[in-house]
Amino acid sequence: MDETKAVIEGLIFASETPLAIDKIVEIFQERNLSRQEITAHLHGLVNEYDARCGGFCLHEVAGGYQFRTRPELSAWIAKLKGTRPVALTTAALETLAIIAYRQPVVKAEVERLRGVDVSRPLRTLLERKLVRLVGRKDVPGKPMIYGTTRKFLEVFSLRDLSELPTMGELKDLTK
Amino acid sequence: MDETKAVIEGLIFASETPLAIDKIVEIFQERNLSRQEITAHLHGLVNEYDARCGGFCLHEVAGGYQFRTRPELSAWIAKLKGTRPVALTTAALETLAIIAYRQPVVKAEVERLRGVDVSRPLRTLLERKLVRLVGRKDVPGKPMIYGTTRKFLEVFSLRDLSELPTMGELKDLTK
Amino acid sequence: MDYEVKLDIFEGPLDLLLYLIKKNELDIYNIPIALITKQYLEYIDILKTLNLDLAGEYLVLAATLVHIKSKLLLPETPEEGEEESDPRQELVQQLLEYQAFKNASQSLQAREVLERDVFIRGAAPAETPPADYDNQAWLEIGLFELVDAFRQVLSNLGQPELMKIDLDRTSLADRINEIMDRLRERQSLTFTELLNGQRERRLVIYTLLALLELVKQRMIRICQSGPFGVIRLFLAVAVEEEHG
Repeated sequence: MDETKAVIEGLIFASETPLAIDKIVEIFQERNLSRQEITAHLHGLVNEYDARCGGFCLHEVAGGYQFRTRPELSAWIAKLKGTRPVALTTAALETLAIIAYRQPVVKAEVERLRGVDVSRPLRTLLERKLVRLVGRKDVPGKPMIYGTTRKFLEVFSLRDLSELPTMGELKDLTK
Repeated sequence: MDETKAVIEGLIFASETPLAIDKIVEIFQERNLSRQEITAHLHGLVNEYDARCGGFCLHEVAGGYQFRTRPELSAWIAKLKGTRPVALTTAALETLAIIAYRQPVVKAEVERLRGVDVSRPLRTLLERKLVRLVGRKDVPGKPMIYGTTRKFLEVFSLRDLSELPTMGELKDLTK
Repeated sequence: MDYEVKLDIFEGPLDLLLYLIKKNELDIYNIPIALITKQYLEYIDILKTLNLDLAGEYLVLAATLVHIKSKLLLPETPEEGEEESDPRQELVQQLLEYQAFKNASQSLQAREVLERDVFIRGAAPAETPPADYDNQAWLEIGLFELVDAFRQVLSNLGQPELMKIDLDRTSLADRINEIMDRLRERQSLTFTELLNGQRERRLVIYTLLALLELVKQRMIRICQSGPFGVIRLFLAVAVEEEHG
């Protein structure tokens, strides 16, 4: 394999979090590798792993690249891992969806949209680092503002927030 | 790729420790896969990755199989790890929280609140420039007084200290 | 009416209302308020008889429904130049929005969820090299973790400590840090210099409070050159840069 391509693959493999192209550019600084070249290698790798159809593939997620096991194998991997993580409750998921679409958003607005108190699901989301405090709104009382985290993108396999279906698309589902 | 081979590859990839053949046999129990078949797949994978000469290879280590980056790439991987995000220990985080909320504050007061010596976490915080020496108290012993830094505000995306959540908001999140 | 549906499956009053609309196959844009109000109130009654902890939000929506119903019963008397409005409109809007977010949460669930459908490399990272702190990214701690750590400390101490901190306290800390910084740059400052010509009430008050706190803590000294003279501030103790 081309050495640069192998290095890129190794970096993605070694990284704890999805590896951003910017980061790769930075690491290759002295070699003066262009973004285009890096992107070409990345696409090459993505296609290669997809075609190979092995145990894992290369994905673009949360603004970077990461190897992930193929979803078809989830039952097998679960056998290896034993206990499964606790799934989010409906309340937490609804709260998360509202924050994802309306961010930056204050708690009162989330509660207006859900029609119920969201203290508990909000705390769960904060603890799981899916949601974070992003600051205060410049209105009387200066309420805290919430937004989603990078981990939110990682957990739900999203490249970025624009990958979420639009509100229009979601409303169409209602009809 | 053969499905069994893909599953084995996925299991090795997702495993936190080198994956032993015994473990693979156990996971494939219901399929009644023989050790020989599993070993054949493992050798197949090892050879495939060696021939490919990419960013990582499959190795037999500590009684199991594990993917590892190729040693030739170690200098590149070190560049990646050098700027890895670091977390604070619980001790450092608690010390930081007390200083943030109680500043300007002397070490003795922080220790009273935490109930233990804070010399080490305090040094960490000073080194990481999250906390600084604000002044000395003009009392016997001239104890040092600590406060948070501008970098502290940056790290937590705060415009100023008044943006820190108040006790009331804290309770609201924890009820 | 069949009550086989478990009541605790509702995520709130809006969820219950949506359920009733779907169950009766009603048009969300043209809800027969009388029917839906009746059924909604019946559910509320069941919740009460089952002695379930009925959240106040359910009662608020019940009141809203009754209010809309009464408005629809009254003859319309639109004022001059005012559009005739459907009293159901706001509620319909709210329901549609809530339904859209419910769909959004389901579409999130339908994605490839990490550690449910897909897994990342499991092996522990290699040895961590000595960190270069100035270049560190700080992604792994957020404000919530900080606040939670403080809560943890306080919860070991008991109630009285809990009440001492508020917004003012932290604003004061900002001002104290600022004053100490400026005093370290220049050996002394006058009170007027400290205010920089700013006359904002809040700032003046915080500056005064900060000075009182600093004097109390014996971190600064304040001197006046005779009656009505210039007030000067000094550091009480020289501050060395090192720590130990």
